[in-house]
Amino acid sequence: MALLEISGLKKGFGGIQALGGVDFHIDEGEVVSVIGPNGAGKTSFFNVITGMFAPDEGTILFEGESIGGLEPSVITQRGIARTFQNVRLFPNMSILENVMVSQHCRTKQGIYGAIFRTKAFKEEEQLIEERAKDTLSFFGDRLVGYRYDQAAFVLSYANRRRLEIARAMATQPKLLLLDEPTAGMNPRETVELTGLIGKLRSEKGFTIVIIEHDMKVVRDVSDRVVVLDHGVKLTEGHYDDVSTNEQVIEAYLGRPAETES
Amino acid sequence: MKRKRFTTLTGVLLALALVAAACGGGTEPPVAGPLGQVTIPDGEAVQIRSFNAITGDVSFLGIPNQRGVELAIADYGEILGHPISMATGLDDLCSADGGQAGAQTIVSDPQILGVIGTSCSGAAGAAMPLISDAGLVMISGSNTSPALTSDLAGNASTDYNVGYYRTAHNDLYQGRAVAEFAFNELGMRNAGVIHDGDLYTFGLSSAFQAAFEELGGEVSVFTAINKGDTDMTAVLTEVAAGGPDMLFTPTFPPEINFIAQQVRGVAGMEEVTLIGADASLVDNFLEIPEAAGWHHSGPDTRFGANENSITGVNGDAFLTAYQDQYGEPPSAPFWAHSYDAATMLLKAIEESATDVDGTLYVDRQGVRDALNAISLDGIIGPITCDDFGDCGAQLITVIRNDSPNDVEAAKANVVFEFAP
Amino acid sequence: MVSAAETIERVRRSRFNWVDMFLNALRVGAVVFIAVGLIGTIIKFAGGEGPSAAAWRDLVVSGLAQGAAYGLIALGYSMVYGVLGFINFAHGEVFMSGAMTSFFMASYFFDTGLWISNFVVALILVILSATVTATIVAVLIERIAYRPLRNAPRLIPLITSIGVSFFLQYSAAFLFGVANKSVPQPPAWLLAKIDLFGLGWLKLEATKVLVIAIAIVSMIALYLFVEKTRTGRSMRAVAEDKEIAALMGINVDRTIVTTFAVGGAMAGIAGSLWALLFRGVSFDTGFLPGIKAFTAAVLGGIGNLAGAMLGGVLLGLFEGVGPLLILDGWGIPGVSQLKDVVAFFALVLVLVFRPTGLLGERLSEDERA
Amino acid sequence: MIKGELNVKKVLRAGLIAGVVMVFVSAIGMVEDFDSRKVIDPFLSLGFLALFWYVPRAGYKVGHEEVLEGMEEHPVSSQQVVAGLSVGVVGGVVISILVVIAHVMDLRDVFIRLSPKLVATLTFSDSVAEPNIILGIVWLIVISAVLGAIGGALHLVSDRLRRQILFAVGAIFVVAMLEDVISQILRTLGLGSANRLIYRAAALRIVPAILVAAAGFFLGGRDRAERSRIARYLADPDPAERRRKSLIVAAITLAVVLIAPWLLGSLLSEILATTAIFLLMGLGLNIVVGFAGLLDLGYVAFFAVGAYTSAILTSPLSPFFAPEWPWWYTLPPVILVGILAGIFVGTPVIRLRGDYLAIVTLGFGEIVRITFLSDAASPWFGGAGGIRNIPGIPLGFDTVSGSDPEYILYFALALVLLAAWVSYALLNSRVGRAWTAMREDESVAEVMGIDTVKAKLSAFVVGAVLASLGGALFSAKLGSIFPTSFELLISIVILVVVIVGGMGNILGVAAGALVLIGVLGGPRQPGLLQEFGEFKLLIYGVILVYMMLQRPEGLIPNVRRSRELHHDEMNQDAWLKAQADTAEEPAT
Repeated sequence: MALLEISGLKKGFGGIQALGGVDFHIDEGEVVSVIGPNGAGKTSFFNVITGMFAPDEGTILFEGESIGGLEPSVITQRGIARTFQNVRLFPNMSILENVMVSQHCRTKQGIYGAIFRTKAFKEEEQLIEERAKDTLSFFGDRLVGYRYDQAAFVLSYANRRRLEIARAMATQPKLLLLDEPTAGMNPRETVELTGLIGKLRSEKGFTIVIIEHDMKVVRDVSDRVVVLDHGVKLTEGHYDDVSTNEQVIEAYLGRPAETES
Repeated sequence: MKRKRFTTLTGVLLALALVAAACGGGTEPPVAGPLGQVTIPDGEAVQIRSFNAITGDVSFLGIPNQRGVELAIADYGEILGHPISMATGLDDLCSADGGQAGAQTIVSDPQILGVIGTSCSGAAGAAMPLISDAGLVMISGSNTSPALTSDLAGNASTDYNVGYYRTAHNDLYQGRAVAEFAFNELGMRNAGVIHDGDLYTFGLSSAFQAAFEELGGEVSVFTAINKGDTDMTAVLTEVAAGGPDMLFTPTFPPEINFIAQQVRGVAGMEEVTLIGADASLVDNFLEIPEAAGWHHSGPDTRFGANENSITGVNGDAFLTAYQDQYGEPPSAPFWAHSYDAATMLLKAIEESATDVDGTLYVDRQGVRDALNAISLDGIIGPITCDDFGDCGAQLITVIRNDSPNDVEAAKANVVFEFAP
Repeated sequence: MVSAAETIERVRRSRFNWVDMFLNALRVGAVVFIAVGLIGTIIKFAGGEGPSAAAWRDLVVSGLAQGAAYGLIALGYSMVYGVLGFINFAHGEVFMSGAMTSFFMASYFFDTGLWISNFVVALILVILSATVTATIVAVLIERIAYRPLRNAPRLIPLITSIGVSFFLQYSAAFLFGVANKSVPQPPAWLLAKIDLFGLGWLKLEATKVLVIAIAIVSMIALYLFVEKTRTGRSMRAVAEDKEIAALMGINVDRTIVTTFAVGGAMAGIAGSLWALLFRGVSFDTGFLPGIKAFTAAVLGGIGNLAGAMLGGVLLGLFEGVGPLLILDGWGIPGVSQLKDVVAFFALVLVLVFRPTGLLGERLSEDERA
Repeated sequence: MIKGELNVKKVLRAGLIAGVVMVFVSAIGMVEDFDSRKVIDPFLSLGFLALFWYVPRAGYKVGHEEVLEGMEEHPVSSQQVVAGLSVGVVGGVVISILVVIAHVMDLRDVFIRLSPKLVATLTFSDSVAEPNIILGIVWLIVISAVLGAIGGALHLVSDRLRRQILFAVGAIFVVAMLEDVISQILRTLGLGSANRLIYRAAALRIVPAILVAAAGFFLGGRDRAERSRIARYLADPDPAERRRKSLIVAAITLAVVLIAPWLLGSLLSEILATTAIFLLMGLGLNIVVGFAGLLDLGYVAFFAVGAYTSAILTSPLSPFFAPEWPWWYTLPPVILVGILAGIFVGTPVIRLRGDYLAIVTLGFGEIVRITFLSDAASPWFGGAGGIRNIPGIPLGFDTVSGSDPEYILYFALALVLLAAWVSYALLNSRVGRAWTAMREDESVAEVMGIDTVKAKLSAFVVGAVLASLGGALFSAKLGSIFPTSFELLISIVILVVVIVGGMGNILGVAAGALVLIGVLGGPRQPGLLQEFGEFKLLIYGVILVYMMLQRPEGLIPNVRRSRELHHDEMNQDAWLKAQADTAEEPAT
């Protein structure tokens, strides 16, 4: 049974029909790329899955249960986490705090524990900090040591991307939605991140959906590729046959000038 | 440090003894009474304080009271060669916390003998426990709440403290006066009451309701407005629904101005008799055209000719002095009560002070005894104090305002007098 | 960014958690309470108790007149909020400056006899002088207190406006005295009830009719100004997005000053009408109406001009008619004292049913408080 | 100010502003009312100070120029002094015009304080009847010119010397103004007689004034670094060491706090107790506004609920239900009622946007106050008569009430410590991190698994409980509570204390409470400076506007908040600038 199964998903904003009936599924452990020209509805697709917008029609089943229309915090608790196209960290919180705060739905100590500093509270805080440090260490030595207490806005662009992924990982999701993770990175960082994405699946066992424009990354990383255009799924399949598909090229590069025929 | 003070003390006594010996049999400093005494060295001023609501929405009541004290001090002059000082006026902020904190200020300065204040009864209730314990006296010009003195039948009220006096009347009187005037003189049977949620107006309205129902009348609607309301049609409609033949509303301007302007426009209120209280016995209500025909209960405000027997100043002289000094007529009727209260306090201090070579020794218990036994003619009329501090003339008059363009004539047009 | 429209959506279809249970309980409870109150009043009315039909009519009219004044002030709130996105607490004091000027001019004309001899001219001059003063005060406030804080988070100018409100209120108290100032009485024909449209039963006090008329005229004038003129269009553009408006060649500073000026003018007119209607002005005349007008602006959907006027009129009605219509039915004594309780509960209920206010719509979203 | 050329426009503008300030201060009657209160015995009256305080400042500012980076400063020259002098002259002329107008015309039906007495005071003449106008005007212009020149001359001295002069003048003003406080302390120490040497009728005598000035001068001299020795002492790198040192500092402060009330006497304890209650509510509101970013304008509702609950349960005169419990027993119900009130007010508002939330909470504040005031509810709450005869706090041998403020101060400080601990504990916990994330970017926080509705509500409830505890202490302190003490103005003043003090920062709120409530006093509570009674809210307004224009992040800012304010809108590529100066703290 597929981890995530979406059928007939529609979502409109006033006049614009962002998603016009999308079907999509992904199995446990799979890495799927979602590609398509700008304005194809990719980010809206992520926004609707994570509950930031409610779907107009269609069903979203996650592990068999419908999550359409739930609060984003509940969907994250069910096990879906995401990053953002334009990095949206908590700028004035420290790097460690950014990763600690996203474990909110995995922990339960409330006001009582905090005020009376109960043993359970101390243990949980300890656990949160360790898990945060462990997640950050996944990115080598870039986000560790003296970096912990620095404010997030101090980081370089690539580091911010990494921190956002770390923050998403910290919610211990089953499904990870990466929204253009390599955007704005130089080739060396892109290669490194492609390796990391592979490690995310192999070491951490995440199921990953990536929105990506860099076709080299798509080829290296994804088991399957889904193409969206004008809010509709154009085609789906392995990278090789998708990249040679007529319609996909046309969607990206437009139709050649009308000949007489 | 202890030792040093001891030496200065003996030094002073030695000097005194020498002086006494030199001028042969000069009086020793008197033995302090149970509440202690205040020593005022030569050249120092006699300290009293004015403690009124000089900020916020009731400042139109507090500021004239404070200025009454200022002018009383100017008119009184000196006590046995010592100038009188009230420093800057203290603010009772018309609240319990303002009263309590102000009392702390007063009690913490040992030189202060007495206080003229507070403007609001709520502040007096919180201030008196401190002032009474410290042996001071407080005379109010505008507190009228029955809870501060007694029920006029000999037993003290909940908030009474020894050392509290007032020249303003007790609202039990005023409530009874209005009830008797309405029931017996005007033959009213069904009354509507509107107060404004202020401790004073609520107290007076309840006193009126009790007295009116005791006489056999019925208070069909007992309701209230909020300070700052302007549209009175709703409350007047609610009162009209009770089919009253009179309306009693002891509220303050500007709310009572709005009631006066809108009452006749409300269906069912065209013929109703309208009675206000001393809160509206001020020029800027009496002079508006719609105030014609209103009755006002309150202290006898025919001060014009009345002369304060201590300073020889009469009401009119006071008003001209007030206008010259402050540029506006008093915005509340209790300036006279504050003026008399101040002169009363100064007189009591002078009576209980003994002068030893320029140094004054004032015995606190002496001041209280002097006040208990005091009898003088003030601008508000004859002043004598009962056992619980009600010293005002307790003379309640009801005037009818037939001449909004001549406020003095309106104030003098007394249609009913009520003495206990 | 999640904006107001989305919050409506989420509320409608979010899982039934206990917050929604509470809100629904509040909705149902309120409807039941109002219904029972209404029925009680109707029974009372049928039984001859309670206010007569004429009394109800007067209540509605005076509620409308009061509401019209609230509406005019609320326009100022909504305009400033629309353009700058913060609540200008000092707007109540701009209204007070209009009322105070009206008092001084009216008593001057009364002393010089113009008030009696030629009332209409005097009235126009009073309203003009109040409008001019209020406009100057509003523009000065913007120039001195708000312009330097143009791009600070919205909480900072809000606190500044509280400071300006205190400053103006207590400057007026000490400059012009704390006592209440009564405005001279308008001539008799204005006080008499005039028979509207010859219907016979609809007899209203002329002052109230005048106030409502002037309010309607000002509202229409403002609507035309904002919707039809060039400056009006630039005001709406700046309200939508300051940066983009600047890119489109709109002088943002001048537009903002115009907004304050027009808002001030509206408050000035409302001030003169207030002085005419209630004939009593003092240094804190602006405090409570300022808060009520702000409530009206939010009730109608802040930032929306028609909403501000509608909110003002409705608030006037809730205050005037509400207590007697609903609370009296329950037999609660002293209902008029609970006027403000009814007004604020009405606001809460409207916002529970429609979180962006009656005519509220999505607004530019720089949220950072 | 290019050398040699006197920027006439700038001088004229500064002079006009100085003149307008002087006219305004005279027209509101501050000069007259303060004239009787002397600052330095024979000659310097507070009225004189109020009239002329702005002139030297204007004189200084006109010579001062904004030096942008990269531009070198113009050489300091006699130019500044001349500029200052001319500013003073222009100011003097403006005030003289007012004197002439007030003397010639009677404007008192509009501006009631422009009386002949004002003309006499301004022209330093004795008789009100015929004041010597000409001489007076000459004096006015000369004095303001001299003060302007002094202002300008401040440029000539070195920075350090300038700070020393300012400290000296400030010291004289503070010691003179706090006369009743200092004499109170001297009296409790038994040095009552010394008090008469220093002061005469509440004004400083000459010699003590000079001594105080010298002390101020010396204190000003010590440079800033030295004065923050405590901060450096505490900032020890090794955490265990730092913990030990902070414990020592905490012990010392606690000891000082314990003996302070007896040293300061009852009046100061009373003022400090009121300040502490406002600080407690400030800390509560700081959680709601500072941590969770909810603009609550009806916070006094919880204060009222707590006060009434405790009053009803303790007072024998409570109209409907008078169990007459001791104060201690009322604490659990007060907390419970606080929680319920927090939930009842919080739930409908949680989903509303910033400004809608402000007005709805304001509405709830008014609803609660009017319900307690209303006749309809008087069988339960006593209506306008309030609830009286509330016994104090039983302490075994004695009951503590308003008449012994020292004990009340201890209770107030205990509650403040509780609130400070709760704020600190919550901030550094899972709940606190959720609040901070929510304030940074609410929709992203929601996606990161934070149920923002629950988080906001918990902030509301914690704030409500702290306020209702404050209310319980307030009713025990006062002995009688009336609905008028829970007005809208209190909610606004508490919000101002939090914002001006430093939103989101516990120490900041404490500073705000001390400065605003302690010195100036609350809406219905007096502060240290009794003299400014009448003009308190006017000065409040001026301080508020000045603070928000000059230092919006507050007295002691929260580091995170000041970054937000001074990096204008936080844009993601600010890291270039931050990268350069992450080492030292960005200059605010």
